[in-house]
Amino acid sequence: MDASQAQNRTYLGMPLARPRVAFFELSSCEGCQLQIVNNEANLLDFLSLVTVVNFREAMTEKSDAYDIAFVEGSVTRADEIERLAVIRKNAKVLVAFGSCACFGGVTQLKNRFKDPAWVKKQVYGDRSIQTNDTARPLEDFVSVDLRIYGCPVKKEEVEKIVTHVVLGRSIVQPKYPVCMECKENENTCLFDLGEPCLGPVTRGGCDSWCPNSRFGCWGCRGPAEDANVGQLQVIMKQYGFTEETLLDRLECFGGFAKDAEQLRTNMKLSPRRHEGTK
Amino acid sequence: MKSTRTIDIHHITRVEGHGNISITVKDGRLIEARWEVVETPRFFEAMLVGKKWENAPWISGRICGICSIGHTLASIRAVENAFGIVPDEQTASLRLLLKHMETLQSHVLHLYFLAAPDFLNVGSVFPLINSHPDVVQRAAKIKQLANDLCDCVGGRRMHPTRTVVGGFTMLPEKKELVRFKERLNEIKTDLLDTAELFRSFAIPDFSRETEFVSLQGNGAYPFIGGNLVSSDGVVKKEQEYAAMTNEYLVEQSTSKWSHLSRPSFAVGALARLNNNFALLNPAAQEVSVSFGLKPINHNPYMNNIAQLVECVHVVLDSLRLIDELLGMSWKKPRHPAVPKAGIGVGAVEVPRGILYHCYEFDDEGRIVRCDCVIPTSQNHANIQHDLSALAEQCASQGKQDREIELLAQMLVRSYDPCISCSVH
Amino acid sequence: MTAPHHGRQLRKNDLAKFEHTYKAEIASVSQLTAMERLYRIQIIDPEERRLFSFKPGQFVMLELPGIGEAPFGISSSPSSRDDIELCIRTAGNLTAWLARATRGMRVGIRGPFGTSFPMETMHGQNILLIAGGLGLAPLRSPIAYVQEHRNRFHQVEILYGTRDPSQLLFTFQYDLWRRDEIGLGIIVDKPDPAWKGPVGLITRLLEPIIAGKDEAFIQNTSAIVCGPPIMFKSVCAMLNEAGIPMQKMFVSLERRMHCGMGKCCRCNVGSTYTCLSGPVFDFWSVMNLKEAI
Amino acid sequence: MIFKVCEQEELRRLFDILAADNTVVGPVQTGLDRNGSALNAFKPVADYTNLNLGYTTTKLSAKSYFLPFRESLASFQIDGNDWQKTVDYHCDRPIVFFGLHACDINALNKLDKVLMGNTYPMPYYAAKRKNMFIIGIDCQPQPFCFCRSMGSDTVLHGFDLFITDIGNRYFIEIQSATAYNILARIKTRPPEEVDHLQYMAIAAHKNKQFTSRVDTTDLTKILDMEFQSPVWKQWGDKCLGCGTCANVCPTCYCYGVEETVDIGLRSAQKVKTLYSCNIVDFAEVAGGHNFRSERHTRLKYRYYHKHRGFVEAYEESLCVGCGRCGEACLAGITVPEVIASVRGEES
Ligand SMILES: Cc1cc2nc3c(=O)[nH]c(=O)nc-3n(C[C@H](O)[C@H](O)[C@H](O)COP(=O)(O)OP(=O)(O)OC[C@H]3O[C@@H](n4cnc5c(N)ncnc54)[C@H](O)[C@@H]3O)c2cc1C
Ligand code: SF4
Ligand code: SF4
Ligand code: SF4
Repeated sequence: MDASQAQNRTYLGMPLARPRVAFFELSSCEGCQLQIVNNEANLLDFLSLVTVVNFREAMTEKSDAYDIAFVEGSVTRADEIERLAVIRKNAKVLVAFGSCACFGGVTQLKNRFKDPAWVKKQVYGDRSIQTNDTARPLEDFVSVDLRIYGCPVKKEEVEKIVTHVVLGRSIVQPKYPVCMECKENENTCLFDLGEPCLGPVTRGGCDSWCPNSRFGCWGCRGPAEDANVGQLQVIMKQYGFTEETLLDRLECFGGFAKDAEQLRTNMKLSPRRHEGTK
Repeated sequence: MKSTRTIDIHHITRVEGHGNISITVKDGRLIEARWEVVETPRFFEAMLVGKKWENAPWISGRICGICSIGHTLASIRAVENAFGIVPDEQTASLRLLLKHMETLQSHVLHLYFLAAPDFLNVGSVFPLINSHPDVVQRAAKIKQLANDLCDCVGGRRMHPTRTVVGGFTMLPEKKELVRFKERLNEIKTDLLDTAELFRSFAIPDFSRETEFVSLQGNGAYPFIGGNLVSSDGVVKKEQEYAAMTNEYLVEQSTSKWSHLSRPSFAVGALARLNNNFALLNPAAQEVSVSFGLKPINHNPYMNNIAQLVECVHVVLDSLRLIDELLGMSWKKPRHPAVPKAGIGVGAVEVPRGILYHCYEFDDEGRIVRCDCVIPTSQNHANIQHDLSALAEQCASQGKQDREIELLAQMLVRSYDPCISCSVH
Repeated sequence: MTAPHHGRQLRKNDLAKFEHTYKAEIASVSQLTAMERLYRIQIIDPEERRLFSFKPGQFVMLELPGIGEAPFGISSSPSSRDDIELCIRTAGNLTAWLARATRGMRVGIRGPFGTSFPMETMHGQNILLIAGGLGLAPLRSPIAYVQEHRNRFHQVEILYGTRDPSQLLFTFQYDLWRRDEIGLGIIVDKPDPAWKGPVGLITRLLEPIIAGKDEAFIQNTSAIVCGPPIMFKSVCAMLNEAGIPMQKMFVSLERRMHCGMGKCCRCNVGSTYTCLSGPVFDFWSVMNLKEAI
Repeated sequence: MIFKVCEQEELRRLFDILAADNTVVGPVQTGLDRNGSALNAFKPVADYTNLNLGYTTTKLSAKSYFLPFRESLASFQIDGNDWQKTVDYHCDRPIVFFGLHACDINALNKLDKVLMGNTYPMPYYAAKRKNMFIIGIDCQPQPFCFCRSMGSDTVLHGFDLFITDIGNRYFIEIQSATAYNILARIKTRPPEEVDHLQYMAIAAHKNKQFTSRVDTTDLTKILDMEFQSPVWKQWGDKCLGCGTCANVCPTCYCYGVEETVDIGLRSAQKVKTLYSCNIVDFAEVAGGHNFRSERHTRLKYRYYHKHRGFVEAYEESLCVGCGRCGEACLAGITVPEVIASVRGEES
């Protein structure tokens, strides 16, 4: 957006900087960026707080002079590592935007195979294709200043965080698990309805988005602080769910990668049990 | 002026994903026009191997942020077809309503935010906020309605939470649907205003004959499942999709490409309209005709208009669907799924064209093989051929670089490509 | 309840008091150290200003709309009715915002809340005022009281310890205190080259003061101790050793607080509300609070 | 105390009279759980037939109607350097509770002590509490109920009417003049000897139904002594730190406050959200120091607050023995078991 349109904003009489923000995407579905555009009601207010200087999905002009870079997606190719390094250099604040950027997201599901050649072959046959063996979160390559969790990110949360950044407030994300907000929303617990849920160990802040739809949480926001995954494992068993069900959820978005790895090892489960049957 | 000119567009903007255009013209003659797809592959088809069926819609919906609802529905349909589940009327109607709202949301996003800036000579929608506030407000209003209704039926607008194999996890409240009826009625005029806006745009005059592939309507304009049809007369069953898409690898793209009767074919709004014009709602047909858009139209830029026509169609059809749903008494939202070995295919018309998900299951319902064919990957070859023809035409007309650059980008944009999706 | 209730008073219009905010203005800001600033805050409405009074040891909730609200001990003299002074360390969200604040900013004040140091009951006694670090901020109020009523007290000693000389607060007042015949001992943990005073922990300053004192002195001495838990724990242990009754040692506890009025439970220690029964406790009560220290 | 008796059908008339100008909230069956048992919740009810007066318990207590999980304490209009604060107690209509069990009414009485007593009554709560009309109803003890141990199986005050089903008619206890006047609008009669006998028989029968109990003898002292007991660690290892126990509890009232600015920077909100002492940052202060960083210290604190601190302050426990927390806890941590283990009893 044209910088000349920027008026000087203040809050309680204090002048506020109007940060120049840029959006970038690595390997992703670009859904998190789209959530910005999906925010029809407050888009104009959003645009009066910041100056968008780079948003390939929505605009042609681009600039490398930005304060805040929102980077969506995981790192899966050498050129992305280079792009990310440049972004890091240009940005004062680098935001890992969404679960892919924070944890690797669904894309890191390929990591479990431990056999990159097989993975490539499954899609591209014998053709050579340039790709890294694993999909990784941003912080494996650069330092990250702020994380916005979620697959997809929640627009209310993005708004709040952006407002806080502009105001110069510190960003405090919920440390409690999803259950907290689920109860606040007066949902019937999915375990009572016979459905599995990762809410007891997943970081809140999504307003129990999935359980509100009677759909158990898959842990897209990664672990809550002090998450008791071991106890959840006991509970899942008590409620008659298989370890595979728990594993599916733990490994879906990468936030629980360590727990998933551990569980997979304990289960002696091969990720590609079907090769033989094929 | 130098005799050899190269136009390089690295990472074309206002499209979803990463693609490059490169055009080389020497002495007024086209040497090469290239459409390159440089998106990073994410390997969804490998990722799903070994996973239980319930993971498929949840994970594969993440192929695309814009049409996650379409992916989810295609994936669910593939699983249901494999397990022999036929959705009841309530589920089918709700899914179609959800699908319609995704179509509306995506088309409006494309028309206003991605395509319109070209016609209004700006780089993005942002300057329009000040110069054309009514236009931006109208776009936001329609999009918001579509997204809100997606939230209401699907749980959320992106990566939906209520859509599952066997139906829905929960149903919308009927009084909410009644409220949406009002809002749908309200935006009819906004759509007519949208038509007026696009009528004021000069749609580039360019045509190249090609083949159009879509679902075949069976009594209704098609969106979910059914036979596959091409404008060259090919008809196939849903499960024979592979014979329709014939995917192959090319060096200039990380996405696969497709062909059928000719070197390339097109899918999308224009293809659907060309193949099923008679099944459009009469009011939508009227809008179409007013733009001179009648089957079979070979101008790829007219895809924008076809999208506009479809917006009118889905809004009117949603009103019908809501009436139908309000007349039903709610049944159980979800039926249990019993996994069994077999192959299932789900074909769904998503905003950018026909999308296929295909899974092979073992008898416990674990995925043995997975294949997803994305609309944009089916379009890539057609984009390449259009681009060559367009560049050739421009070169012979002696057009300036800037003009060629704009026309080439507008051409790619008119397909509303979802490049990251096509690579998945 | 195990804790004493001195300083607690019922107020009129209790219901409306819950969220009653005095609108106030930052009248001046002075930088004391790199992290601490002294804010002079004046209630805008003259009538409200007249009605506002507090006792040494009490705290207020300071609010910046939309930014946050947090408890701060009042650091100025209870007899100055025109304004209050808060000494605030940059620690997080609200305090970082305040660090950028300038004169004229409008803030909200609720309170005063909590118990206070029972100054009147100490009349005629010796007083030890012992502070560690930021603990000097809440002590400045009882010190001011002592200054203003110097003849009502016998020996008065301020013992003050910080990590290094750059963190010393209220340096401009040291001479004024000494002039009023208040003993002042300062010790730092990590001296810089210019430092000439004693080095070590605060207990080093305390030793000579209580060592060899006769029974009469000990029995007639009260102590006010403010600082981090680890500090007041060892200081109080030493005072106890010397024979000063635990009921005559007063400490100020710091806990998370969201209401200041005994509702949110965040400041509960065991199950005593720090905001209602505290922040000032006698040390005997603290001993009885599980997990207080 | 004034007693009356009415025919069952009269209750519907009472409902209709009350529902005409008030929001009536009562137990409603919302579905079935995975075992096919009824799920109940307190919901606004417009039609008497939707009430499920014979309900066993509800998953969540009724507190969202008087202690909402999220409530704005104040809003601010921001105007340049200046701002205006507006306080709203969010109480626009009286609420009629139709069918609260004794434990839940006792819970209100306990909350009254903290939220309406001491130095600063909380107007958000008080306003709603004063605008309540409560009809209590008797219940059948469930396996998880230990209200009897907590002295909450009967309730002495804090309601307007209390009704007991004594077989095809209701025995009514009248507490308030309002209730007396409203009752005049339906058909009642004074109880007779046979009604008294029947009432007492039912009460005696109910007393025999309790299976779950907590020994509260000397509990404050025992908790004090067992502060370092290793059983806390064992329970702490199980605890998910999810806050569910506090959220379903009718008496948990702890909260946090957060201020936010709207994205247009024109207004700000000060919002109170019920919090739970089991949440990791409950006692964290600026600079990151956490007074209860370990899970078991937080779990222990919940018990100390309810069963020790509150007793010392008010001579009664802050737990009514409704058993909701134990039922809702996925890790299966229940009050009777925890207390028994602290007392060194086999559970
Ligand atoms: C009775 C009392 C008197 C105090 N006096 C002073 C003083 O004179 N000078 C001074 O600099 N500091 C004082 N503090 C500490 C001061 O309250 C915290 O530094 C302040 O809350 C930090 O707020 P923040 O928003 O900057 O930090 P954040 O960590 O961002 O705080 C977030 C919220 O947590 C709560 N919180 C965090 N830390 C504390 C804490 N230590 N105590 C209470 N609540 C906390 C507050 O409610 C705050 O709104 C006192 C604390 C108490 C309890
Ligand atoms: S549904 Fe999930 S998030 Fe909600 S309470 Fe149950 S376990 Fe927690
Ligand atoms: S409920 Fe779980 S999966 Fe759903 S949005 Fe929240 S954290 Fe993500
Ligand atoms: S602590 Fe548990 S049993 Fe006691 S009142 Fe609360 S929810 Fe009921």
